[in-house]
Amino acid sequence: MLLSEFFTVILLLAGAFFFLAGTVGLLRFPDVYTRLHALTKADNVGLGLMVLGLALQAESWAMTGKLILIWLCVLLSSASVAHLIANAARKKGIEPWKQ
Amino acid sequence: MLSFLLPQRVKLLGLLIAAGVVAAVAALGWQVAELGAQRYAIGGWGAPLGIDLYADGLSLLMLMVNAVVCLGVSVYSTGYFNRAYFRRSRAIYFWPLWMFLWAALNALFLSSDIFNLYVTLELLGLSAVALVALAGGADALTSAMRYLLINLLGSLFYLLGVALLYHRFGSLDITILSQHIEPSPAVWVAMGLMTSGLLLKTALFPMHFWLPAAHASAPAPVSALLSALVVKASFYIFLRLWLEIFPVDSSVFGELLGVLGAIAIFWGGVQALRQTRLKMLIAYSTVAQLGYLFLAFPMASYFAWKGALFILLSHALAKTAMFMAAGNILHFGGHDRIQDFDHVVQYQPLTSAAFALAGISIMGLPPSGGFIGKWLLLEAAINSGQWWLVIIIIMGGLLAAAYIFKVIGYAFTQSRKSHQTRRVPIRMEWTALILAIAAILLGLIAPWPLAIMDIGLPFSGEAAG
Amino acid sequence: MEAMTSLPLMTLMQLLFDTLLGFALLWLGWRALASPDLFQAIVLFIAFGLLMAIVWVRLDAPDVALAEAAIGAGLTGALLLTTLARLEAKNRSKSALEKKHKVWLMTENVKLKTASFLWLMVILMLLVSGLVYAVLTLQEQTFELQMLVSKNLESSGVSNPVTAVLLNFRGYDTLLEMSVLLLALLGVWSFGGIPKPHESLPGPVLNMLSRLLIPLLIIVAGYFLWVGSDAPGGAFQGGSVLGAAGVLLLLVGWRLCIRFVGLPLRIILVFGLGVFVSAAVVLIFLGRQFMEYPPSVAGALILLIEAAATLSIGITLAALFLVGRPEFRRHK
Amino acid sequence: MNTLYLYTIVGVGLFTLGLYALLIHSDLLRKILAINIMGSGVFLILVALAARTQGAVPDPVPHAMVITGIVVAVSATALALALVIRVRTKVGHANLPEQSLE
Repeated sequence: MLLSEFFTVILLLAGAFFFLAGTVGLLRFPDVYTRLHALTKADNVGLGLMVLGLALQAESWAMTGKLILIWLCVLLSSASVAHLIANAARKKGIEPWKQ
Repeated sequence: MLSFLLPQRVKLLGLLIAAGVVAAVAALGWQVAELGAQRYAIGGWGAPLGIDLYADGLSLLMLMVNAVVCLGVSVYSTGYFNRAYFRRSRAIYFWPLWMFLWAALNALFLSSDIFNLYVTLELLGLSAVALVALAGGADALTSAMRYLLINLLGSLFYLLGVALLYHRFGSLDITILSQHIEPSPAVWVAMGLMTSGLLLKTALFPMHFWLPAAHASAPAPVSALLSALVVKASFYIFLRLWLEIFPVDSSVFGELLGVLGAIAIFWGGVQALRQTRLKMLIAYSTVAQLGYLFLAFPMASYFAWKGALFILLSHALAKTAMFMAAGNILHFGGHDRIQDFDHVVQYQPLTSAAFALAGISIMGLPPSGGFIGKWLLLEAAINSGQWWLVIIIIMGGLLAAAYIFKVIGYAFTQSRKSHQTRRVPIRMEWTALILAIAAILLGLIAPWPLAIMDIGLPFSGEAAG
Repeated sequence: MEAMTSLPLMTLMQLLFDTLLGFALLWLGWRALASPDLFQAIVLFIAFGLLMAIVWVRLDAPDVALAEAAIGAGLTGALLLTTLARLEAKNRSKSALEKKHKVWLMTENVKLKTASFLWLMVILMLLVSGLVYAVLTLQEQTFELQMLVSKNLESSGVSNPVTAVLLNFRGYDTLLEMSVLLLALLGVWSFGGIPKPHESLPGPVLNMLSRLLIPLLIIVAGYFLWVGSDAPGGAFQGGSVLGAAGVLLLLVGWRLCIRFVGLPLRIILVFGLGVFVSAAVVLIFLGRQFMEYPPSVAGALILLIEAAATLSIGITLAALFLVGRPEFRRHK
Repeated sequence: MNTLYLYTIVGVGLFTLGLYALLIHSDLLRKILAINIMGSGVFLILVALAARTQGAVPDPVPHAMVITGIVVAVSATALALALVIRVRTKVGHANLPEQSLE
């Protein structure tokens, strides 16, 4: 097995782990703010790791560029959407969870 | 022929285009009459790959009656949508929507590709719905909504059938399909699906529930068109599929259609008799008349098909005239309650004449077009010894006579009540009358359309009948 | 999938994945239709659409996947949500009726009588079994048509077979389809004035986002258009991305200058259809059939038509989102 | 069983599900959702059957048909939604008076 393949597998698995963690957080956390937190942060990292892993296998620089572009787009949109949802929730008067 | 889709909003343009289309249809008619059935490969690819247009006697007749009716409706609408009670903001949408509807009908009658037919069906359905909703009242909107859902449902059933047929035979062209077709479960299911979808749109008896409301609440020229042609469009597709693609020896199924048609004649007739509003009466009469079309299926003979088609044609003309007359009366008196139809004859002799003449054709009295159609059907029924059909045809005629005389009777009754009335533009009255006369004339020139039907005859296989 | 039997593990995994996906699809469809809250139902429906897009990829239909993701899930979802917002805005304005409307917005299962419910079930079961039977007994089709497509691909001017079918072989369908789109807009406009949704001012983040995204979306639309001739993509995908950009603009509160609302907008709207039809008609005068593109210029011609179509589709979709004709807005 | 038939059957399931929901709900938005899901079912059947060819590129014609279908569906949906809003403004509620389809 080539070294690059090995790294790809490791990175993909790590990415998948973050996705899993994000999903568990989405399901288990008590309120909308914490859920958003879990989902966006963990998934962004997960996707980043996956992109990195796939980039190692990419045939050309253009491919790598596209992959990174995808990641940047997702970062941008997930950050904005998280903000929008949180803002809407706050306007609706949903109190952050405290304990 | 499709290039008139641009939404220019000028009435004059609408009329010009209408005239242009009529000329085009006439030219095509000449071509078909001289040279036999025509086939035109769009894009030059030919049938299995590209889409073919196909014109034979059947589609030509449909196109011609389409052209006549649409020209009439166009002229009528120049008057109708001028009225003050139609907000201008609405009226300007009538023309482009109307052109789309017409284009969809033309495209539908010409297409020989089952998926292309699906797209034209959608085009037709959506424009028809938008036109119904143009009336703007609560009734109109609700029935437009229901009409839309029904349309979409019917189209999806049809599309599923198309999917199965395509994957079985790898082609979408009707002619090619008809050469390859052979009974198999997939074909039967596809046939069932397409049939139910199309019959839903054609409003055969148990599935007619949406029709009266939609047709009665639309603006008059739109109701005219819906009753005259839009329901016939899905019937046309159904006929094409039935005659050309599906195994025709399925006699049980044909019997079933015939029985449904018979019930439709009775149910529609009785309901029409019970209505107190003129437009509802006419709409139920459409349900009944559609029933006749399906009487041909159990007989499946040469004369029966011709009779059904002839009824289709004359009904298209007569029903347009009737709805226009109803629109005139509605406009004149501000209501369409049948009981208050006094003085109509005095003030609107042309409209009343139109209604009466159209009624003659609907009832099937000689020498009208309706008479010829019914006569052919009767002859076919007697030939095949199916006496129950004979009885039904005669009973249907009596029922039609009853509801039409009900209207005419009220129209002749004098009463001293004074009404608020408005003047009706003379061209609206004349178009109604001319179309009604055309329905009668259709009976006098019967041999000619019957000859056209023979061109590229799709039902020649059963010509023995 | 027999080709993969050499890799049993792979096949098994794929089978597992497909089964999961299939069941997820059914489950989401069911939830979207049965969920008591309409908002939730719509969100589930959007998720359903995205899942569909994955299924399309699994079925080797990337073109369809793009169309589904952009139009099926994205735009339909946006349309549904804005409709819901408008319906609810209506509610708020009639506070007296609010309770009543709340009920209407909830699921309202028509209480069917047991008998008719049973009938319905029987009919549906018949339908399902008939369909399944039909599908399972479906013989392998002959592949003549597919062969024909690949044989004629060269003279069609593009190398993506789906684009070739859409714009050349069966271009007439596409022409009619664009008419359907235009017709829908016309119909929507003809309904006249429509209640405004409850509009909130876009925050700085949304503003920022739109500023970043809109140029990007326009580039993406152009990219789809360009690659459509030999890779998945094309006018409809590009157009819907453009439409998405338009929707975003509308969300941010951007409105067309009155100057452009009248004739210029209409001209853009019919532009795509117009180019399509005129290209087809001009060819008649050049002695060819309606829509018969000469192979030498077919590629360029298709690109031209697609470009025009993309623009029109994008604007039409955005206009559909706005619901109601733009001119009516300024009277309010 | 072949996975492609699996998707076809899922398509059948979606179609029926949509039909059931269309008949049983009276809320118009739901009816529209149901129609869309029915449509997805049909498209799925169309494409899944097209992928039956092993190994080779699947038949592009159904793909084109489905893209056409999706665009038609979105047009119809847009029209329907606008109509729903109109019905609501005019009639006061967004469902159809009860009707039986049997």
